[in-house]
Amino acid sequence: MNETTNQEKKTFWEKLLSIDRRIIFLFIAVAISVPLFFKTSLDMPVSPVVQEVYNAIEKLEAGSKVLVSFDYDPGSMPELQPMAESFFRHCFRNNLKVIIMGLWPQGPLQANIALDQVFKDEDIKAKNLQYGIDYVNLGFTAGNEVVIDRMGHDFRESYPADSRGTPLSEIPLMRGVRNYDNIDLILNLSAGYPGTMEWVQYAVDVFHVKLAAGNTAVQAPSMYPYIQTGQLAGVLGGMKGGAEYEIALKRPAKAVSYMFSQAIAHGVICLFIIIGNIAFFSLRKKKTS
Amino acid sequence: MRREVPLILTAIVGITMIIAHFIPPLNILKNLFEDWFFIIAAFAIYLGILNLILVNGDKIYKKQKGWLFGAVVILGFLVITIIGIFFSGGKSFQDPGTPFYYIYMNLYYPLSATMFALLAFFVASASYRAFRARNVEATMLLLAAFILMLGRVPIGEWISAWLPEGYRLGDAADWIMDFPMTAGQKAIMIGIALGVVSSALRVILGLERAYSAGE
Amino acid sequence: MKEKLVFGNKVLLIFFLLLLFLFLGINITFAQEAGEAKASVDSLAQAPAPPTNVVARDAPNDNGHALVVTWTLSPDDGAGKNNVVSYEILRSDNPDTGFVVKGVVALGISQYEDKGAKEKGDKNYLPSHKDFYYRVRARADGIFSESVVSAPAYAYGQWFHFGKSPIFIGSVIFTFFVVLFINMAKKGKELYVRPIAGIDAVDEAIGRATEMGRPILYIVGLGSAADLGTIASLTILNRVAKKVAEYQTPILVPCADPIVMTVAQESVKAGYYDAGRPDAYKEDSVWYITSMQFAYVSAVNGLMLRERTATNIYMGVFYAESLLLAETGNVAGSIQISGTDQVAQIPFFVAATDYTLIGEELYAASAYLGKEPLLLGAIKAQDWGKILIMISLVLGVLAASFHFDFFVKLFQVKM
Amino acid sequence: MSSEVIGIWIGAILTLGIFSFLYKDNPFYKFSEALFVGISAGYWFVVTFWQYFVPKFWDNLSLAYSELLTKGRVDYHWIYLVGGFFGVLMLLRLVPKIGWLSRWSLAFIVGTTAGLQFTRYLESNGILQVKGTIMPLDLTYPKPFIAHTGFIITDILGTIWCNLLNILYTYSHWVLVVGTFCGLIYFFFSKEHKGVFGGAARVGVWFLMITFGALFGYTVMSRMSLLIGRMDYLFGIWLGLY
Repeated sequence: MNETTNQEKKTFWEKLLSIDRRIIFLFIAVAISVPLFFKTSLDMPVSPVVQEVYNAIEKLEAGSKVLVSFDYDPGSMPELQPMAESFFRHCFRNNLKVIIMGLWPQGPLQANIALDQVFKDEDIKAKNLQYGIDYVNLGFTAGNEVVIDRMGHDFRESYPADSRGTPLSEIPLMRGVRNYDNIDLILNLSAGYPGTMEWVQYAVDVFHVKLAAGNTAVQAPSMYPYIQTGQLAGVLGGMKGGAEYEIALKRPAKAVSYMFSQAIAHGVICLFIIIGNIAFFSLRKKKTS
Repeated sequence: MRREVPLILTAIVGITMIIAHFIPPLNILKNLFEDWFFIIAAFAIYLGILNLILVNGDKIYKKQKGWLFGAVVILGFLVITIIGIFFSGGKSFQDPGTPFYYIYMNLYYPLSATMFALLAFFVASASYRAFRARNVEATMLLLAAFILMLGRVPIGEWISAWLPEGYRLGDAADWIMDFPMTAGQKAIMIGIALGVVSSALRVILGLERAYSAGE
Repeated sequence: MKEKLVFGNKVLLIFFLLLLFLFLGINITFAQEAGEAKASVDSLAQAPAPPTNVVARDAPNDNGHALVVTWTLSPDDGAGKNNVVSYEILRSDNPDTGFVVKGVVALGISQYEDKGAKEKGDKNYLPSHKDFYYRVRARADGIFSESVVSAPAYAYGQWFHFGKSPIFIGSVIFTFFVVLFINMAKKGKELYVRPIAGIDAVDEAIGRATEMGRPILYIVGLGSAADLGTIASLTILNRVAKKVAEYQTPILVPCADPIVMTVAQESVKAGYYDAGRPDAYKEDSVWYITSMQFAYVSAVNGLMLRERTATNIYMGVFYAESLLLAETGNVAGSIQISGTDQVAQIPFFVAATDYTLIGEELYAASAYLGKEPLLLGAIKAQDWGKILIMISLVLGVLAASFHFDFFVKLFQVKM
Repeated sequence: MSSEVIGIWIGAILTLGIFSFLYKDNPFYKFSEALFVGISAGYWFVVTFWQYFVPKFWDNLSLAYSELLTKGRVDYHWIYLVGGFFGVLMLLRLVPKIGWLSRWSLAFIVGTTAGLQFTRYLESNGILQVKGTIMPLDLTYPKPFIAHTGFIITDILGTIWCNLLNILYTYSHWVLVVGTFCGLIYFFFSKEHKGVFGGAARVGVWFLMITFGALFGYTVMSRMSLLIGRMDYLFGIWLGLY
């Protein structure tokens, strides 16, 4: 880097080559943050596996009961939280009843964070949804796939009460629910074990209930075999899957704007690489001539 | 005793582990040794903690530059340890609602995630500096990184939409991952395997003994 | 240092040869190649005919916690109604009830290994010497049919894992190479090893730090003592410490694992001892920060800028922190040399440091830096290993191109 | 203010503390760093205590002890005492005179590591990688939609690009085999990189460079999503700006 001995006589290109990294940092920060403020709708084709998840919910009649299992922790928030919000939006918009649970200790808390976000929507606020009638949070129960298995006989074996301590028999929404027979669809958000794999093996295979899932980008490809056999309706993979779902839902939200940030940031890096190379070559040309 | 016992112990344990790989009933030894390893690590952490307290305590005692930060280290350590061991419900210390969980979520997690997120900035500055077409090798590095970076976001789709399907940036990125990248990775992995195997043999034969030399 | 092998080389060799003979005396059975999967053309909403002939037996070559299930394919698999998409294998300890899906295989496959865990608490525990029953389901799109229940079978352990024979042969050959070349080196034969850029740079970098009168930072990485990459790094640290002691330059070794810290202390102390200046060793040059990845990085990053280290050496096992460290070192203007066996992190070191030891070079460095003939012998053995691998690669590809499948099977490892 | 809101404020302030390092080292960062180091060391200590020390050592031994008390028989769980013995030897480092005994524990750890990794690496990094490369050379790129076999014409740039890719797609497996072979030659230490051998090593370096570039580019996406997560925390959750 110290090719120029005389500091004052730096040309434009030389200055550009040894640009302060903080300027690059600033560009990245702006490229990431600004798109977050604009709820930009970025058009992306919706892949079939995502469309299938959308169709699975769309097909349900109003009043159908959907069980949503939150099997992740804050570490996977950037990827899975937008999916959780979209799931809720979709369910509430179609007047479905939502039962929330979690196989990971922090899962049901993530559900509450997502609910808070979704209730800010005007159309959903207008519905004036009631806890216990339109949705319920059962909380976390330890036991991994054993929990899934027991719920196949009776939810009360795993969840005698909801997360607030109210017995299930006193919750209007849960009165008609004994086991998976009374559930029309299970949605699962998973970042590992226990997760989608266990739901397929212990709920779908044994009790024949319909399942759709959202996974981290790392995990999603290993779910494709289950989709092929019909054990899993579809899967949303990573931030991109979440974004496509939002587009299918025609309600672009976090994942789409995240994707926008993502694309802009990549573009900025590539632009910097190009500028760096132009500077490098013009300088070399000057030296050789 | 000082020199021989460790060398013989290393050799015996090492050879046992190799043989256990081929003889299934010995597998139980493998698990046992691993458990012992964890127990040793659980004891050894006291050495680490003692060292941490000594280094920072020294700073405070000598009122060295930045001694206040040393105090913060020790204070942070003591608070979370006492809370985690005594006031967070024993083995279920990580459950939501415990004080330990609160500290994890609101102090530890933000710090850790932010430190991790700094990578986004450093990736940018490193690629600006390193990806210059100085020679053939650097050009290859640059091109592969460029195609992969663009091929995985919608920008890549837009700028290569005029090409027939199967020949766009995303497809080129997939091909690079599947073939040249896999080839290079395989060469590195096979090399590492040989390096590991020969190091392991050197350790077992007692030739490599940085851990027990001297005196 | 006096080099003395704990076990005479010959004893080790005889031991491995004995095992080899023991093993060659018995026939080798290879895993059945899975049939080629064909995509079903049209699936009808009609149940396929069930698979038949379901047989369960003990899985060979294991510790007695796995069973192998075989069956005859459903007539509708690839023929007939041609609507089978997969088979599901169900297990129970009772022939009448309690069958649970244990695995799924694609159409055209008629075998499944039900691998259980051997720990009692494990969710997948499969005890030895206990009878189990199996059923196999042929699944079409949304519909399935089940076979009749199999006869009971139980799992038991065997003495030698024949499925792992390629690895065993590999171990024997490689051990032979190492022992051979170390013996050659012992007898005083000159062994040539080409110069490796990153390794030569280490000397230079230490010299530079001495000139500038600033300390050297040596990072052992985030690995524990259970990683050989860490052990290689500690050997390199020993050599670096020796040179540092000769030049009388301060060295800083912050550690992320208490056990590694202990070994690093020994290693640096030994280096000073070898250089003949044991009294110059300072206890506080090797210390523990924390075991948590990013907290460790935050502290080391601060250290680099505050101590203004002239040279940073990163050797060992690194994860996402590689670039965080290397970029900060760059800000501080330090000369940086790196080496890791974590393939995913090598690119970041290549991009951000001055010299990088790639994978195997890290292991070679631990032998090369010392320039001890015995250790160079080990590098020769690695090269011969490479030659063997390259030969089998070329032969294998040729054989496969002319469809001599037997060669591929030589590398078949059954877990 | 609820404890939840206070928590978000603490988290946000510490987040800014770490970010401030990007500008330069400063007392705010130093404070966050010191707090981080202290908390993480404690965190690790607590986790080790509850997840390793208690279940692997304490629980096993108390089981053995209760067996001895109730049934009067010596249970195999006593074997965990050996692990404890090595652990105590480790701590003897603190006693200068018998500190050398800790090397026994180190020897045990190093021996276990060497033995375990010997076979593990030979299997997964060695033999299985070779096996995965042994494939007929005439296999073409398996993607189903690559149906073009002839010359593809779009415009000048597109024609060059498409036909270049087409050639590469056709010789995919040659690329795989040649790349692995030349890469291994680069790692050959016994011969200087000269002549034909040097040429092959050079090709090997090209492959390594493509590998590094591709891995670098591939990871950028996940790194960016981490930063997106943090920015969202600051602007969305903390400040509630959108």
